[in-house]
Amino acid sequence: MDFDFSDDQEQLRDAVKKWVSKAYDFERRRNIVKSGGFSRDAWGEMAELGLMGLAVPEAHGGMGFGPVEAMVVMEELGRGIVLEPYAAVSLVATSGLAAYGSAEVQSAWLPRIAEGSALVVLAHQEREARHVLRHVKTRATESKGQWRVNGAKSVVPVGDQADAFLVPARVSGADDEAQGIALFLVERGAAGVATRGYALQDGSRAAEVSFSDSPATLLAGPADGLKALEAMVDVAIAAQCAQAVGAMDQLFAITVDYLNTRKQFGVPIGTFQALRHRVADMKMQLELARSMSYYATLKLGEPHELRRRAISQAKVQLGQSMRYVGQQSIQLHGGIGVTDEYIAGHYFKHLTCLELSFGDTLHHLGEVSERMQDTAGVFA
Amino acid sequence: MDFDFSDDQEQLRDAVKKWVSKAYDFERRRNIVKSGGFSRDAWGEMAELGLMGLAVPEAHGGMGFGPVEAMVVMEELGRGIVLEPYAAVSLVATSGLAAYGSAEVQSAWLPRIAEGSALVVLAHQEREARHVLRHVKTRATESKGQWRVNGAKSVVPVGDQADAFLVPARVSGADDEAQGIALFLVERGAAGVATRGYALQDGSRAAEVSFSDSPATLLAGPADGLKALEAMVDVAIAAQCAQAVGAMDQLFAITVDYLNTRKQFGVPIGTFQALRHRVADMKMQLELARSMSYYATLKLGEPHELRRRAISQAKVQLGQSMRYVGQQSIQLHGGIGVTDEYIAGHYFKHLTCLELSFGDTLHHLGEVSERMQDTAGVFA
Amino acid sequence: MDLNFTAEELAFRDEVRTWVRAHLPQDIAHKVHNDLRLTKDDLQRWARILGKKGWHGYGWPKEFGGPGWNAVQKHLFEEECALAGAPRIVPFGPVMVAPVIMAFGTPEQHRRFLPGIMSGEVWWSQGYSEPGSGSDLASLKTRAERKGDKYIVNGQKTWTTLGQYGDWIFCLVRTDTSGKPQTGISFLLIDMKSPGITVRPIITLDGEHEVNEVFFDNVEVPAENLVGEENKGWTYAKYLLAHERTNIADVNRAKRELERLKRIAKAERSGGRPLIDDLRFRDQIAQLEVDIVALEMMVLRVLSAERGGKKALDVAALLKIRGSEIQQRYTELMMLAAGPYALPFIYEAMEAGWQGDYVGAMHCAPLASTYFNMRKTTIYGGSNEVQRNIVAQMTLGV
Amino acid sequence: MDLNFTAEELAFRDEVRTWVRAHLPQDIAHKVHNDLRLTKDDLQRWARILGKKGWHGYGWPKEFGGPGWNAVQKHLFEEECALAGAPRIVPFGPVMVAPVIMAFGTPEQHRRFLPGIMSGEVWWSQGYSEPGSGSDLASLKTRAERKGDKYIVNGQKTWTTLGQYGDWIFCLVRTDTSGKPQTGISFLLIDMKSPGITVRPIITLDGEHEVNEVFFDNVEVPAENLVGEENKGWTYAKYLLAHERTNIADVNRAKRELERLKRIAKAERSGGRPLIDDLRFRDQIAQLEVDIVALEMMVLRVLSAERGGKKALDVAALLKIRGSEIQQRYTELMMLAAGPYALPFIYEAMEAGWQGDYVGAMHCAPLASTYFNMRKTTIYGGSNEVQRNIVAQMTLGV
Repeated sequence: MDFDFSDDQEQLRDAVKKWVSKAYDFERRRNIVKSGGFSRDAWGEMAELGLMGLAVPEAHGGMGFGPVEAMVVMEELGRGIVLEPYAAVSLVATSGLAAYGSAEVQSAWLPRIAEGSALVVLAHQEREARHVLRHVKTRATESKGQWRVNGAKSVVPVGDQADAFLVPARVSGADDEAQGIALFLVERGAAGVATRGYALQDGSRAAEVSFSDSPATLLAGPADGLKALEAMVDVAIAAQCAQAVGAMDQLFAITVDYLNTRKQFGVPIGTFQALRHRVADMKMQLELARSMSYYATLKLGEPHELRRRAISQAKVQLGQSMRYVGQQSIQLHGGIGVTDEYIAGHYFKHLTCLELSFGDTLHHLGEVSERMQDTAGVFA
Repeated sequence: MDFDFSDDQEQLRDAVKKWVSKAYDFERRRNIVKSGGFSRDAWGEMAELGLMGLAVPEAHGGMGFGPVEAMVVMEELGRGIVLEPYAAVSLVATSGLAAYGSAEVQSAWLPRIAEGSALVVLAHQEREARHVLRHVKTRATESKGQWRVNGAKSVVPVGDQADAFLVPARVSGADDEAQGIALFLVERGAAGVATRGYALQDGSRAAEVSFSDSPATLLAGPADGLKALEAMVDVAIAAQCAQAVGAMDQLFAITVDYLNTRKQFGVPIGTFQALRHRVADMKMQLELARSMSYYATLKLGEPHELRRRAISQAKVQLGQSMRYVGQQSIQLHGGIGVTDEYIAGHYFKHLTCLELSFGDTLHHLGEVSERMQDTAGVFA
Repeated sequence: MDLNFTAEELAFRDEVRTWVRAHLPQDIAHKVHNDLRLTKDDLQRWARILGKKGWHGYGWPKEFGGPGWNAVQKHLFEEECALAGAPRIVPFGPVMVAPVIMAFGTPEQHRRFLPGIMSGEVWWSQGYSEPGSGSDLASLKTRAERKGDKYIVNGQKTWTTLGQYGDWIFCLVRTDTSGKPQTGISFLLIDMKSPGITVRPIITLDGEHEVNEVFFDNVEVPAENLVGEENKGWTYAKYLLAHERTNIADVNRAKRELERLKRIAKAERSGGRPLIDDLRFRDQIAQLEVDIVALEMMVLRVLSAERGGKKALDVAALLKIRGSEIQQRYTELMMLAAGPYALPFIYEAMEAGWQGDYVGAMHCAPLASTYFNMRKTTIYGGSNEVQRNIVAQMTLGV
Repeated sequence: MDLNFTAEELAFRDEVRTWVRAHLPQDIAHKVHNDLRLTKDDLQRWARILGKKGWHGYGWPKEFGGPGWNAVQKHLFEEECALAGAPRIVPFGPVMVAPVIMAFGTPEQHRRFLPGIMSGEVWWSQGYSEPGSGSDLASLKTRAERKGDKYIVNGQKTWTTLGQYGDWIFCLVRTDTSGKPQTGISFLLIDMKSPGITVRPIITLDGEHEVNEVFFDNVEVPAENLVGEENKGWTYAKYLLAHERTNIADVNRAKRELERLKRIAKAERSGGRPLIDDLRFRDQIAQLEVDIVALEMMVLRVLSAERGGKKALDVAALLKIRGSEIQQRYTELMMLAAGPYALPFIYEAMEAGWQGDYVGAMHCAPLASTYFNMRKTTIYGGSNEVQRNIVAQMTLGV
């Protein structure tokens, strides 16, 4: 049992932190938001830092690092509320490709991801599913050795600019059956693919994506499709947890600083006990969140059922922490907290987006409830 | 719409308040607890005040007052955390007898209740029911025009000293079927009735009561039995709400007084802002509770479904308020709050008992959830 | 004690209901029911319709041209407007400055200002807060120096809601710095077209332009625009605060929005089934429903006491706290109901009649923005922390 | 980073587990697992068994006869004890006074006091709190006047847990009133059989005798029983507070009690069906489970840092707050699980082997009493309000 970061991990953290603080300040971020929410330039800079290949196997030009390194990077990107979909491409889609892609598929995509020249993202959200992953209406059929996909996916990260999508689609069964879901790769340029891009609440980029008889490459068959999807979602949630910890850490620091600076009734408002206790409660939520972010990351390698339960436990804590720290940061700032020109609100909006993604708090509490064992605890 | 009390109601309140503060002080209460939790003397004094016949129809020697007068009395009894089962006998059982008793049954019991010489109580709690009223395992069978009851009921107020019980028992159907429940009157002295008395957590008196082929008088048949039970339970909950408001009101006053008196670090602890905000939150819970207690009382006359929903809404608020005000009063007192010799803890225990009786907060939230309408509000 | 309204009250309600439903423009109601963006024109159209009926100043006594309603009637009017989907009456004129002018203004000021407020023609703004003063309002610094028959005003106000539309602004200004902060404040009515006034937008975190900074650079204000006595403005401001008691809880809007929440939860699906049938989410709505009923009961208690002319219950601070918490909660639950479909931010999708493709559904478009916007409710109008201070003060007596 | 224990740690755990399960008397474990009343004999029997093995002072370094375990090993020992159903080690001797004696006592004091603590023979009590001093511990008034080679002690201590069994008591006493409150305090070891000491029970709201008042009336204490220097007692008290870092969260007991909660929720029935299958109640357990895992992760982070000799994470106050809240929550949920069957108060039913008829079931009997009793956890050991002050102070830096 050891919660120290290695020297290499600390160096990685420093490199990302330095880039964020030097190259990704509030002003640049604001400009990226204005120009659509995704910057190829910033993406290129992150690639130059070597981040894109972090989780790509060495055989494909990456570094083959594990979840802890991913967590370190995500914390720092979260600290800077970086808009670019690093987790979506370099952790989530990469994990899916590496686990389920054929040698051919891997060679075609992983090196390009590692060098930052390809954007591949998971496209799974469906309109009537909400947070239920097995609810897949999108259908795939095979004819003459060619799979084709029909359906629509929502809120796909950089969906109007991605090169390819990983698409869960149903080959058999009713819409909400666990069986019968397969995983496909569909290129954006393929026939019948249409996208409609927009900004998200935190300023990042997403799109609606629809498929009409679009040719697709099978990655995981109906026996594995749901598991593949769940595994990718768990990678995404663990990454989100770390991202949220970074964002909360920074927002909390901003808030503490404000409390020590802002004066009312002739004294810094940080001297008022009611606000001080709020600070203590925020610190509590932050440290509980950090603890559960570690937990999520360190449990990613567990067997399916244990991993799913641990990830849901983590998302419950993170969801509660994000909401509390976010809301209270705004409250403690007072008026300036609700303005667009001040930075705190942007952290708050980002944290809200994270809470709503990949299953909200109540959803994951339900997952924990359903997976309850007689024993409990980290090692249960 | 009018929330004023009439002069008569104010006089009634004053009379009860005077008796409680003069005749039912902490010392006497402690002695009643020591001697088993029920005082015939105190009961007699309350009867002398005319309280026992409050809800008994005038034809049977009572005053035929309504829910508002009952609420007024319950608030004041709650303020003094009076142990005697006033609501159980004079409101709950009386309402059942008045609504479902034959002329004969009414003449036999109501005048005696009104004069304070008979204790009749509802005996409905069953071991596997928890808060589900329709779960009735106790069975009743008729033979040669005589009903006989078999089964066991728990936590019956003054069960070892009552003269008679109102007993829901099943004449047909499965244990948790809504149909097939009838309501009976069984005298404690009847054959096959056994009781085992004990104290409750707040010092009041209760008992386990069992029936073995005990002769019983039918009050409400299987078409009405569950409704009769529900109506009595709703009377009980409304009374409890008022009782809780009285108790909270007094406990809050005690706590505020303590905060203004107790010094730490050279100043009254009531000067610390974090505690002051707690006081504000307690005041909030108290006023919300008072509002919903009025609501419960004023909705008692509504049609069945509307009444049940309103009562559940009230119990949710009261349950939450009781827990918060009770727990925080102890917390704000610090060490002395957890001692037996100080009065605050006794209010806390009483409030805890009220919360657990006739369905706890979560149960009633479920009831509200199940009875949800498209609209909402007091008049919805 | 009686929970029901009297026959007269019910008749009054029916009258109001009939009139409101007949006169509220449907395009405006559509926007309100769907939380779409309201324009200045929307707000002013409704104000003028009310003004024509003599109801824009619905809280006014008859002597000033108001309907002279009692507390319960005012509540019923507010409720009917809210449930019908009327926009909130912009309070700065009819609800805030008018009662101060009535109570402390001269007959000349009555004649000059009240008709324009009642008719909805003249748009008023509020100039209280300053950058340095938040909860500590009395620390305000905007100066007004008396020069002959004029005041020369210099300084800055902020958080001026809808000030971009303002014709007039009522301001607390400092006319004396010698004594305690509260004692040197005056209440001034200022024409916003005066030279030297600059209004600068503040964009809030939902991307909307709702509040403003207002700068005063040697603005000349005729001395006749002073309300009451010089240096007594703090008293008038407190009077204004005390005037609005129950509507602060906004329980009528909460009831309307709870209905909307239920509509959304029926329309949204989770795993293919209506979200409202998901026990976990449904229970959240049930809890909110209880909270709203309890709040409404608290409001009704206050109304009953006020109508009876009895000493009003001192629960205004509690109503502010609870009302704002409930506002935040229902916007939060609506956002959570839509889940991922609350994430897209499409500015135009919050306009009525937008012809684009919604992500998810039209009802999803404004949810997150409103959630973000509503964070203000526990901050403005005296933050909930200040309100808790007030409750504690009243309760503890020190 | 690695969540798993090392092979050595796992081997250590197995060794401890085997030993504990072999040596913990089953009648004691039965009481602990069912929350029945523990006697002095129960506590002392277990203390002596541990003492014989050299584990009663399980946190002690080897030089003082302890096992010399690191932070993780101590945690594993605590966990194995808790899960096996061992009573908590009464901390006043081995956990609280012993480290102070080790750090600041004389070699003579080491020889005289430590063996009796390790063996479990000598029962220690704590004399810190006084009626007037609660959160403001430094305001204590019990005086100790030096007269020749003795101190004469006069005053009163309170909340002395299990002081009715005490052989010795360590006290903070005032030896100087001239300076700041903190500077005139000394740390004194007092034989409770000394003339002039009276122990008076305080009955808590659950009807139990767990705490006491201790009166000192001209009690003579040999000067050699002073630990460290006169007037430096505050420093030693703070050392003691800082010494106990993670066990304060009591997460191991929480894990055991969560299991008990689940057992109770399986046994209790709602409408004839197991309560644990009631989604609403089950979700409450699920939330608690998440809270316990998060607390455990926080504890493990601290342990890892401590074992690594790195600067410990400064989260002791957070662990106290969260640990006590969780303790209260699981006792609350257990009580709620039993519902009406938690209402009867039958004092004898909390004795092991009671032959009476339980109301409901044996597991129902102690639930409300424990719920009431646990209100203390957010009050004692520095109330949670004081802990929040500490966290804020550390965070805000002022």
